[in-house]
Amino acid sequence: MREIENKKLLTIIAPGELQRMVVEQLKKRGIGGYTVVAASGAGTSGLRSGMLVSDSSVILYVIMSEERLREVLVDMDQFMSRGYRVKAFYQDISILPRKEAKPKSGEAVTD
Amino acid sequence: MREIENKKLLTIIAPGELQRMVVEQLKKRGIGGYTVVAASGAGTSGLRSGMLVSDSSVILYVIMSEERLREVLVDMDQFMSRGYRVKAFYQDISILPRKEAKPKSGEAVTD
Amino acid sequence: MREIENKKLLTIIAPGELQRMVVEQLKKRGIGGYTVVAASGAGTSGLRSGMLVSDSSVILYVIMSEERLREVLVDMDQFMSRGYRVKAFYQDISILPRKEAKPKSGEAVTD
Amino acid sequence: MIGSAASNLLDPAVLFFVLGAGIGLLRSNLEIPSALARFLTLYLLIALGLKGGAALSTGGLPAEGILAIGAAMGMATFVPAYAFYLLSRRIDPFDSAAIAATYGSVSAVTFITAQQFLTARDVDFGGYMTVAMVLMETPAIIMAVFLATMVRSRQAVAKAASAPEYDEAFEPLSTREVLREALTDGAQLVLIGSLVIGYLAGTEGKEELLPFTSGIFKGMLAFFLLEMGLLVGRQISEGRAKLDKALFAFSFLSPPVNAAIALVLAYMIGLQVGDAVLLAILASSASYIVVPAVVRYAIPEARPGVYFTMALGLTFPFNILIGIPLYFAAAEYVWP
Amino acid sequence: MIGSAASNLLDPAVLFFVLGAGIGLLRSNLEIPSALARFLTLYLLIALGLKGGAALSTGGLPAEGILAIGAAMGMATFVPAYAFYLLSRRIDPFDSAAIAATYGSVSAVTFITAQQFLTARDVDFGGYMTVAMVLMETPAIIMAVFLATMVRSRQAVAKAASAPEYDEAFEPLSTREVLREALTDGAQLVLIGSLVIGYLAGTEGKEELLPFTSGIFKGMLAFFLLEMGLLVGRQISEGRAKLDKALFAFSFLSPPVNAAIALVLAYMIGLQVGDAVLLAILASSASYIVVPAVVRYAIPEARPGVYFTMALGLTFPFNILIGIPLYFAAAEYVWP
Amino acid sequence: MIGSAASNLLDPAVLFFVLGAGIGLLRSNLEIPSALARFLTLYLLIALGLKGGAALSTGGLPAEGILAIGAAMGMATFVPAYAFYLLSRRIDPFDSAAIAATYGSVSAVTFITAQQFLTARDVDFGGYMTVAMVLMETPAIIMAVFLATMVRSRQAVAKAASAPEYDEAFEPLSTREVLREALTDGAQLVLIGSLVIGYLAGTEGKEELLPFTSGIFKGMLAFFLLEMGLLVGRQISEGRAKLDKALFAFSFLSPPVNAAIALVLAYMIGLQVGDAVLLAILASSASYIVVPAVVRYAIPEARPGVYFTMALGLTFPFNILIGIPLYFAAAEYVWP
Ligand SMILES: Nc1ncnc2c1ncn2[C@@H]1O[C@H](COP(=O)(O)O)[C@@H](O)[C@H]1O
Ligand SMILES: Nc1ncnc2c1ncn2[C@@H]1O[C@H](COP(=O)(O)O)[C@@H](O)[C@H]1O
Ligand SMILES: Nc1ncnc2c1ncn2[C@@H]1O[C@H](COP(=O)(O)O)[C@@H](O)[C@H]1O
Ligand code: NA
Ligand code: NA
Ligand code: NA
Repeated sequence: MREIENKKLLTIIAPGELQRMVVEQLKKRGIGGYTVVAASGAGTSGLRSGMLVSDSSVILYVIMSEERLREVLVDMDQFMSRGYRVKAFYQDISILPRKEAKPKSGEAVTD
Repeated sequence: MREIENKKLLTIIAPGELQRMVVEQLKKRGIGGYTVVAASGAGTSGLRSGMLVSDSSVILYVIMSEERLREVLVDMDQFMSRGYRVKAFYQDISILPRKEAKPKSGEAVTD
Repeated sequence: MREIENKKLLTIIAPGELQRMVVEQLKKRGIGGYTVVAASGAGTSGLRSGMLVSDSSVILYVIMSEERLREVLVDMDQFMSRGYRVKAFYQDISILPRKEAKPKSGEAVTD
Repeated sequence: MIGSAASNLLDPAVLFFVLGAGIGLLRSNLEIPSALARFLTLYLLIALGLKGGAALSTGGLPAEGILAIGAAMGMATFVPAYAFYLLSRRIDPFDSAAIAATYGSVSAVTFITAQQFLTARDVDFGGYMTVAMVLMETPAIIMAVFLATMVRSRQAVAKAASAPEYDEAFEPLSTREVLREALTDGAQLVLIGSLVIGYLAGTEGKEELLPFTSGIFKGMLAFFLLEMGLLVGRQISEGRAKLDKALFAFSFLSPPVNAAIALVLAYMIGLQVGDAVLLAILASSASYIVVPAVVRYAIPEARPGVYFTMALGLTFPFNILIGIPLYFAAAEYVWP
Repeated sequence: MIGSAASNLLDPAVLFFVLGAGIGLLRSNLEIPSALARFLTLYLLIALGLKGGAALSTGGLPAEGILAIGAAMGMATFVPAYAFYLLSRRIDPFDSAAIAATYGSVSAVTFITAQQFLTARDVDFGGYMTVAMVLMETPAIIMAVFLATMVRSRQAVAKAASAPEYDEAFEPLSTREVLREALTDGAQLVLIGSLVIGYLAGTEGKEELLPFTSGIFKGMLAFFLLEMGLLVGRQISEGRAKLDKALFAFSFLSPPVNAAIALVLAYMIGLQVGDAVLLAILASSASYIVVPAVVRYAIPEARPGVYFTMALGLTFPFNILIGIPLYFAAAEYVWP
Repeated sequence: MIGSAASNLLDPAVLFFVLGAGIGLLRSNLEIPSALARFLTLYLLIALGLKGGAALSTGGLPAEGILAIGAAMGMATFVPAYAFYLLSRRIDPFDSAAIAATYGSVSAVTFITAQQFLTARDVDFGGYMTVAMVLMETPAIIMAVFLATMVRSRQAVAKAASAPEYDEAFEPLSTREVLREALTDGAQLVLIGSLVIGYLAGTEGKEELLPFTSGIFKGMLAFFLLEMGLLVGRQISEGRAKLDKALFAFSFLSPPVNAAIALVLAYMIGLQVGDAVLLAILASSASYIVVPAVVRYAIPEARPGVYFTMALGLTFPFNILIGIPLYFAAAEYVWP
């Protein structure tokens, strides 16, 4: 078996309407891979049932290196100080590294 | 950027029918913020497809301080000894603290 | 309250079509318990909107002991070297142990 | 009777149930999103309620209807009582209480399928049968909760003697909490509400709703039965919850027994044949939506792998495939 | 008027709204999957658009229609202006800007319910009213964004004086970004697209779609109102967002005031009674889908717990239950 | 032909596809819940199967139908063979095998849209064409798997020579496992099952289902095409998977070539014009639901970013917008 790598898992809880904004910000940092899950919940701004677009939440998971994490955290901090109601936290994870990419024609490469 | 805080992330896997019970218990401990995701799965009690209300699972995520966690764990332990089939586990997380709340009229404050 | 146990949480991000394959592999390792969440996302193979079966992702969460984890990681590594596009990573968790099973007739026992 | 059973098996909705079960048994990776099944459940409850309410508002509540409702309530009390009595001698008493509630209550989808069966054969039935159905849920749950409370206090006494420290953790729910749960169950409230709306809404309102409640109804039912078949097929092929033989027997024997009792009762109180068949279905079907949802909360000690599997995996297909035509044939044989 | 209100309350769709609110207030654990509500939202927008487009393609755009659209646009500019002026003296200016946008814009579901109300009473209205509805969204949002930008630069000046380091973090969105968001909002595009398709599609295409857009429409609306009722009931029973009294008053008073202004305007420009009632509904309703979605992005400083709660939790039920029959009664009283 | 293409573009379902694509290209944040798209997929498969089965049960399977099915199976074998032969000289052989399977198989939604196109023009076609469609899936997949196995063993030999330790990890799926996956694919089983049910169900059963399978069908198709358009638009605007030029060419050229071959074949064996057009659609369309789902499992070495994008992002819109009217015009020109 190949060696396990240490990475960071960043979790962002955001209103559904802000998903696009967050994803585009990630892209600016060169991060094209992420996983999204639809969620509901509650917080200081009340219930978020997920039933209306204007009332929905998502959880975004982004696996990345520590260096990139630092940049993205600064972005998220900026978002929060502008007033956006996102939550961002991270953890250490141990991950099976991706298969060594054999370069092929026809597909772009992301993080 | 602001300083990162250390918190606990409690994850509770519960039958959908018990979500209300868990959330009300959290409220008793002064915790009003949580995030819920619909899930399916399997375990000793068989498949849980999520297709019927009587057959559904949810994952609840609750970010909190270590002190609160202790209380909530006692509650979950109680639930389990009464027979409720919940799973509860926690992890350390590093989180961007919430924006300092400038108190405004019109909105309540939760955890 | 009962003592907290230390376990591993394995997270597998996989195309929806491969869920059955992964679950059957887990079963071969004696693991019958898992939790699944529907997801969408993006990566090197493009957007995965979740809108078509052929375009869907799932996140599988599996709680297990360190010994079992080692076996399952080997399996996942195998899958990846065959070309399957799964992501697998793990973390430490602290969990409330399951209620001591009082053996009853009528229900099978899983991990 | 054979003709009736065969033609039931050629009903598209029933065929879709068989298809779903086949797909589940083949362990196909067909994934039906849970939101869809929930949608169809709500749809069926709404349509059932609206139709029942509309029938009530035109047909009223004749003496026959009151008798039918009374008989239904009787069955909803008698079935859990005898089920618990029989089962608790053999299996875990909490499981017994949960099964008692499940079989004392009803399966709305079985009821709907039986209504379709009767309609296809031009057999009439009253809107009050839907009221009977609604009213059967609560007594069954309340009985089960009282049974569980009884078991719990017995066990607490036994435990306090042997292991006094365990006692503390043991704070069962108050009856008030359980009743709140039972009475505020979502599916139940939607059904009752739709019944009332169907009763209140003017003729015009009803007609506007027809394409939704009647036009596409059969198709939606077929779709839902496909999903339920899939669920049943998966449960069986998974075969995790290895049931006790006594429970197997109960799943297949109690339905015809309960149906027979219901038919005798119906005959004695003079119901028409359609109502009698529906009463038999109410008595013989087991709840796999509302009751398990409430019981999981109210009797956590019972194992859903047992009562849910019996109701959905065994009794439900039995009634859909065999029970409905069987009880109908029996009724047709007896009724003048 | 009382008769009209009572018969509105017996409309099944409205009754389902009441049912949902009741279930929500009872804190039932009824869980309606979010995918279902999104499905119904899209369905209603598509059906609304197709019908409006079809009506336009047959009825054309008479002078009356252009006047109606002009009046609607006027209301969409005037309402946010006066709302902001009044509110910002009392509450947070960002919240004020967000509320201004919300009330300047419209609620498509209220509009649809009002159309059903009129149709049930055989009152005619023009397809251009749907165009008017569509066009009201954007001016309200743009006004609100300009108001917020104004507030922001004022605050930035104030802050720069007191806490110069905070300034940096403060990079509001460019107007271009906000406009992109407002103009590419999904719900809005689906509605506009359906309107155009309804206009373009041949008669045959329209007829083939009828069972989908008209047949099951009332049922789907009833289903959606059940969900919205549930959401409202939960919001109220949750009672988290304790609103300022001024905001309470605004939620219940601004609708009839705006409706009254709209009716006067409609009378002056000579609209027929159906169009007048719809204009009143457009003026008095508040957006809880499109505008909050855009505002959350464009005015992040405002609190959704305030503007979303007001629009959905207070003004929406007010209009569904009281507003529609009230404005209709008023119009019937005045119109010849 | 131009008239036909224009009127195709005015079909509401096609217009909704264009709308969806536009919304996707604008990068709107419209979020269509995945459960909804899955629901619509299942609905369309069920309705397609039921209709095909019903047509079969009345029309039977004439000699013509058997010929059509034979021709379809021929195309499903020939297309993957030549596609692999051409492609594997230029691009990765696993990708080639996957593309071969994709294009050898069919797109049910393209087929349905073509049926609607024909029905709108009163052109008849046989229920056996649905059987032909169902039967085309498997040969294409089996061929592709054999091709991939061939490539794999070739590569294994090469690798074993250069890096013997890598070999171990290399345990491809057994043919049995792959066949199980291909034959138990959920979408495929639902379609086949519905076909059988449509065939078996009595006339009464069929009529009861009509509002569901036919009434709202066009609307549901339009809704689904809106979603597919959105998906296509997003894929294009995302532009992640930068395809090789050869693959671009293949996506747009193979459909008309395959359609032409199919039309010639249809003419030779004497099919009526409607069946001929459908055969052309079957030959020219590429699977983006069933085959990619199976291939992801069976040929993991191939990149979904390539074959899925080609089938859904390029060939599907080509056929919906241009292919259907083009093949129809060609057939009308040739057929007497
Ligand atoms: N303590 C918490 N734990 C987990 N999720 C939370 C917590 N507080 C808030 N959230 C999530 O963040 C969203 C927005 O929170 P808020 O901005 O406080 O309204 C909520 O809808 C929840 O999904
Ligand atoms: N080992 C496990 N890892 C992750 N989730 C589990 C595990 N075991 C059980 N679960 C989840 O907990 C639910 C209830 O489990 P059980 O009480 O064992 O039937 C299952 O439906 C799963 O969602
Ligand atoms: N950096 C990442 N962080 C989180 N999830 C990812 C990441 N990269 C890929 N994924 C997930 O893995 C799936 C497959 O990735 P890929 O094989 O790169 O196309 C994506 O659709 C995402 O759901
Ligand atoms: Na019963
Ligand atoms: Na307004
Ligand atoms: Na093809």
